[in-house]
Amino acid sequence: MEMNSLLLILILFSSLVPGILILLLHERQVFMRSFLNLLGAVVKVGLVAWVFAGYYSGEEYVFIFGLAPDLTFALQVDHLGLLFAALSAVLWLVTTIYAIGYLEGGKHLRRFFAFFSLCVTASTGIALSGNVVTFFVFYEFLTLSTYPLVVHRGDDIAVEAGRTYLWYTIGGGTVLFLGVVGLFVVAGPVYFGQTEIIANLVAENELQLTILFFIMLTGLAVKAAIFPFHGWLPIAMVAPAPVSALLHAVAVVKAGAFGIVRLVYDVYGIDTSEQMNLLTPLAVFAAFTIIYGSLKALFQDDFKKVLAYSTISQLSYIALGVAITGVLSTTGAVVHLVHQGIMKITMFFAAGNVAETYGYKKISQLNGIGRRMPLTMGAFTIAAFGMIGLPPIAGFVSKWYLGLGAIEAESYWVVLVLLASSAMNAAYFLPIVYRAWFCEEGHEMVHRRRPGRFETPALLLIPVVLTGLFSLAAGVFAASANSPLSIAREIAERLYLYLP
Amino acid sequence: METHQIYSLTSVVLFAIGIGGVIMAKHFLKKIIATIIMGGGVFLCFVSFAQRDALTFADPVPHALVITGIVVAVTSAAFALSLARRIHQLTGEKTFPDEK
Amino acid sequence: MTDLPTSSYPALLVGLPVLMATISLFFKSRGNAVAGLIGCLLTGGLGIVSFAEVTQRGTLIHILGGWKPPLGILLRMDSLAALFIGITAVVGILISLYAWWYFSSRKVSDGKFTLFWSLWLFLWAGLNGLFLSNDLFNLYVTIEVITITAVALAVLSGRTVALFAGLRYLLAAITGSMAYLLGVALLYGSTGTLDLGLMGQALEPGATATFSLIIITLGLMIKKAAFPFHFWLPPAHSSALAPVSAILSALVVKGAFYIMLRLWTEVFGVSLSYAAGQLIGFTGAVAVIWGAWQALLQTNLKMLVAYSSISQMGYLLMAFPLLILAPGVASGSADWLAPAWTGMAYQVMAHAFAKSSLFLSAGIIVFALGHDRIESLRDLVAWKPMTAMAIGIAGVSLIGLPPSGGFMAKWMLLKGIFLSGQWWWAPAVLLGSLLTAGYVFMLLRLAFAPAREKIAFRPVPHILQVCALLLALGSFLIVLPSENLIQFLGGTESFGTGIESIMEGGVHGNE
Amino acid sequence: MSVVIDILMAILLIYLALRCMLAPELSKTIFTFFAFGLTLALAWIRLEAVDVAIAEAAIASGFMGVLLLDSLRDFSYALSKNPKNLELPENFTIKESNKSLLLPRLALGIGFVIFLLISMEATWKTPEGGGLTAVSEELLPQSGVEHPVTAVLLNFRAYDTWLEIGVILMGLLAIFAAGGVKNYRKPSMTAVDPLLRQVILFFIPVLFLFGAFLLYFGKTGPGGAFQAAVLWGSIGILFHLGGWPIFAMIPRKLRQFLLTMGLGSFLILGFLLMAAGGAMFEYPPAYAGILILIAETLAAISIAVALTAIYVYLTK
Repeated sequence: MEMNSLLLILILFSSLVPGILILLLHERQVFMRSFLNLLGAVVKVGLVAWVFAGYYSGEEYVFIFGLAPDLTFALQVDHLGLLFAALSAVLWLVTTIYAIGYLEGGKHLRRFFAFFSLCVTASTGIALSGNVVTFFVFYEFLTLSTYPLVVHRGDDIAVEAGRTYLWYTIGGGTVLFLGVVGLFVVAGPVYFGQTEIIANLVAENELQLTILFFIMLTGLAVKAAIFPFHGWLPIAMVAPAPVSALLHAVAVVKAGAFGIVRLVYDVYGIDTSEQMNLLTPLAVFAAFTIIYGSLKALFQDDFKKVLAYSTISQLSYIALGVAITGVLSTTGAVVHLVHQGIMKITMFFAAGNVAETYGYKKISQLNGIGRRMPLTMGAFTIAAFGMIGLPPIAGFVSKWYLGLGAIEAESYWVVLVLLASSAMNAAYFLPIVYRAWFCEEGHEMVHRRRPGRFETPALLLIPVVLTGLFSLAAGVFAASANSPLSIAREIAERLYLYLP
Repeated sequence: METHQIYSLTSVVLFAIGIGGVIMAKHFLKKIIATIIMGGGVFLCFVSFAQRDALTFADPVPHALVITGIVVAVTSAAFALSLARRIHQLTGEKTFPDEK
Repeated sequence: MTDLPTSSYPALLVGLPVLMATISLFFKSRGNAVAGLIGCLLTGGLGIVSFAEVTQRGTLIHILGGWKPPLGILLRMDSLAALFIGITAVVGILISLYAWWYFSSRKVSDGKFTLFWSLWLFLWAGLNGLFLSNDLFNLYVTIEVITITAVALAVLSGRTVALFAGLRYLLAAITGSMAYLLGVALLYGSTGTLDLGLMGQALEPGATATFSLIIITLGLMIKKAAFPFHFWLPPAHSSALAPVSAILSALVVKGAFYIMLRLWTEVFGVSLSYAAGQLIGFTGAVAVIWGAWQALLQTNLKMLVAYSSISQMGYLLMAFPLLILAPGVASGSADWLAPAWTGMAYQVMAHAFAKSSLFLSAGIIVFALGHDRIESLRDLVAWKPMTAMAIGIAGVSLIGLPPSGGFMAKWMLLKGIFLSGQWWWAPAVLLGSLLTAGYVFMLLRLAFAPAREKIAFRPVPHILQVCALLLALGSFLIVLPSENLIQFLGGTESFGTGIESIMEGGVHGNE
Repeated sequence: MSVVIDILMAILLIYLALRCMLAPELSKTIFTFFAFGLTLALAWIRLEAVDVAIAEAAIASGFMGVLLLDSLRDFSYALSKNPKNLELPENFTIKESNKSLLLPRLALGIGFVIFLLISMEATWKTPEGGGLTAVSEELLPQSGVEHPVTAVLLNFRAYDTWLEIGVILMGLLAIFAAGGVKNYRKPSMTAVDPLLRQVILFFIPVLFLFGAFLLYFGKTGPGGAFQAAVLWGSIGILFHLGGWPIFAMIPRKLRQFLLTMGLGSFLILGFLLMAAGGAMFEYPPAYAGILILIAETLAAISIAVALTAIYVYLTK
């Protein structure tokens, strides 16, 4: 096998193999387990960086394994996939550190870390998959590997939440399956980027292709938590903080959003989708979800629930950006895929730190916490300002591009939606920030856990600070080469290169 | 109407009676006997064709099949009988509980 | 057809297990088990070797007694037969290993359980004989061998429930065989041959052929527990001992299905109609949904798994309507035949692995707890992680999630469904998947849930769990060689009718 | 004239079958079943199937009849007074049959009639396939025996016959599995009518000789291994009826040997023939006759022992 194909497999194996090995370890082999996990995460980041560099110097990365005569397992690297893979790899490393600190001394950690690794394998696989079938395989694999993480606490609430989670995701997966097979039958094996296949078929099979588009969109919308399929996300917040952070900021929900991006840009093609009028319904649902999620978030007291509804709302920015045609909005959508991930994971880490250090899970308990945990809440504040869309933080960049895109496409109602959403973001995030920094402590704060030298254990602190800095950096250095924005811009320009 | 036709018509009637017996009869023994009657019908069908196809002697293949078939059918029936008797011995039941 | 390469493998595949079964009869308890296990390993090994031989040399035949059909009997090992024999071999070996430790650690091997080994070997011989047979009457004899030994195994546990279920099973099976045999009698009368290939050529459409088709299909549907004749299966499969349940559900029900497949594709071409295929497909679809729904309602693990068999076997029947071409369709243009065919083969394999794994896992739970109430699966992940994993993996294959064998099956089936334009089957496939997900995750949900009280369980030999897990993994591993397998399934030399014509042209409905 | 006989016989058969199924008492069912079996045997003779007639009379009617009679006695015991161990599966809900059964019965009846009509049409219209008479006639000289049925059974389709011998053994094992084996007690020399014992003693050599005759002449005329085996098997049964538990008197090893001998020797013969370069059961023409006779004899002994064993374990 060629070196380049091997690299792709190795990227997957860098988390798959540790996952399987951890499963074989003994529960008490803590050091070995953490070592394997970190090693895998570091190796993965290294490999992705290698491929990143190689791809930009013109190398091609493709791996193809034939399952059946026309059913192939294909991995390939393109800009979009690479961006998502890099996001997963980096955030996995950070989250692994966090999870080791967070779950220290808990039960069933072997299982947890094993499935954690498998889940990252799935998410990287989604990023690297080269055709629809492979994407579907990893998409379902992700569902399965996250289930044990959602029910990790093992009490009745967690198990019940797991059930809801499964009904949504398996249902969505089944619908997606139907669409994928249908697409396969109509169009044959579709590799991402081969938009001409569909374009050539439109004349004959317009009705079928339209139906299939919406079937697949429905399947993907479940994971992307687009209204009315968002119900599982707030409930799944019973999972431990690292799970909520990685899975519900990055892996699972992003898999859905990423899938929508792939479907529109790389399967149907932007011009075909436009021509068939497929995007208007998507835009409407996305816009509705943005408003709906923000509204729901306003009325939550549970810290993680606020974040969950905020996620629902923010994710639909991506869908909305996809649904509006134009270089600028596409840039905004793709870059938000990354920015939202970094910012939301920061917030989840922060929420997890507060809960882990002081046991506070409600917003009303957060009075004065900023003085106790300045670094944590500092990172949170950065992320929150980013979410609201204040410059120069990452969130501003994506919203700016989305807004410009909407104006470019003359969809002024979208601008209104964005403004309204930003206002509501401010309305539910600013009180938290205010409480944390400016309110007096209402009562004596008791440590749940000895923090050690810092405000909270170092393993919990470092990740949140890191991701907080990332959010800032992504905004500040947005204009530099190889920033998420510049890659997103490149992706967008390529997409529209051949368009009139 | 020739001999083989008479018997082949009879054979399906016997088969039908046997099927009816297996479904409708309640007592284990009756059900078992019904299977043998059913088998009798099937074998009669075979042999009637053997007689139809006779040259210097009747077609030997169906005869051989029927002998084999009888032995197999009787063995199955004996096994069913032993199950039925065992059930009766253990529980006193003579029928399936949902067919009383 | 008699000019195909001859080989001793087919005869050995039937003879060897019979020989070993006979030998094992001479020993008491321990020796019996040793002889039985050796017999199983040899038979399984032979099955695998002969499978490999067929992949090398193509279809093998064995003309018994040197008498060619129509007078004599011919054993034929083509790709389909080889596939079934291969699956039986792999699954059979693992079940045998499981049975060895299962019985030896129950400390009860002195009693009737010694009969397990000889009966299982005879059953295995019957299965091999059935897959190899190319003669309608010989098929009857082999299926009776299977019935008698299968029911005997099912009642080995000696529980009253098992006896009731066994008698019901036996009566249903005898009725089914007799119906089948009546059809055979009529077919023999109309064609003067019992050989599948010759009969396919000689059969003329007409009332007799149609009636034979109906009565044979009905008989076989009783034996394979197709809807609405499934009544006997759940109690019989759930009340048997664990290794026996696995054998019954993974292998035995496939026997009647295999005959049905053979006859529909090789003999009844002339009397099949589009409507007949639709009808069979419909019963399959109903079975898929109804069986899965019933499984959801069960409170006992083994009953759940048994109902799941009814559901999964329904998928096999759903491929039939795709194999029969509507009158106007030209042979070459039917590009859905290959997917439907391979989907069916994959469903057979995936179900054999997954279902045997589930029953073996259920056996482990019964072994440990003494009962199999689903509620007692609570906290299984903590106290029997390997078993929980086996259930999970096997369940995932049953649902048909990628990249399992079940996924391949459903993928191919759906592809065939869409290509043929018979889209109305798709909802049944998907609904079946969803319901299957429902009951599989009902189990897993409990497995992750905390125990209500402290569980007292008997220690279970590790190796039992390994066997169950290996079988579960098997349902995934079959995907790896799929390209070769699919090629193999379509590519061996055959007799003009049958598989080859399926891959090329399908069975043509008349009407 | 002969058509009239056939029609009468057909009507009698149908009548007996119906009567057998509809008789209110179990004993009547069983006695009618006897009559049915014998009538069927006569029908076989009318159809020139003497071998089948002997097999039917001996096995389906005779042997099965004995088992049924004994079962009748067993089922008539007042055991049902104290049902024990009634462990019903959970899904065995006993349905109350208060509601009217008329409709389902009507539907069943109509279905029955339709089935009958269709099946009769199908039989009536069966095309003449011609059977295999001509082929068997042509190949008979090479088979080593002169009687066509024996040739088919033991040469042309020896494989089926071999499996069938296996089925009998499996049936015996299955009866063990059903719970017979542990409860087997040696029959005691209970008070058996001395006259009966005399009759039995008289019949035993007759049966033996007749069986041997059938076996040997199966080569040339009706008869053969199965028929002989049933006669010899009935010797065993008679011994037990007379209070001589000969089956229990045979040493265990020998019993096992006798039981498996038929299946095993046939199989080993098949393997040897394969090792010699032929197919399974491919007899060299020169030795076909003698090989068949040996295999047949061993099989007959095995089947006889197996039938005795089935009787012994089943009736206990």
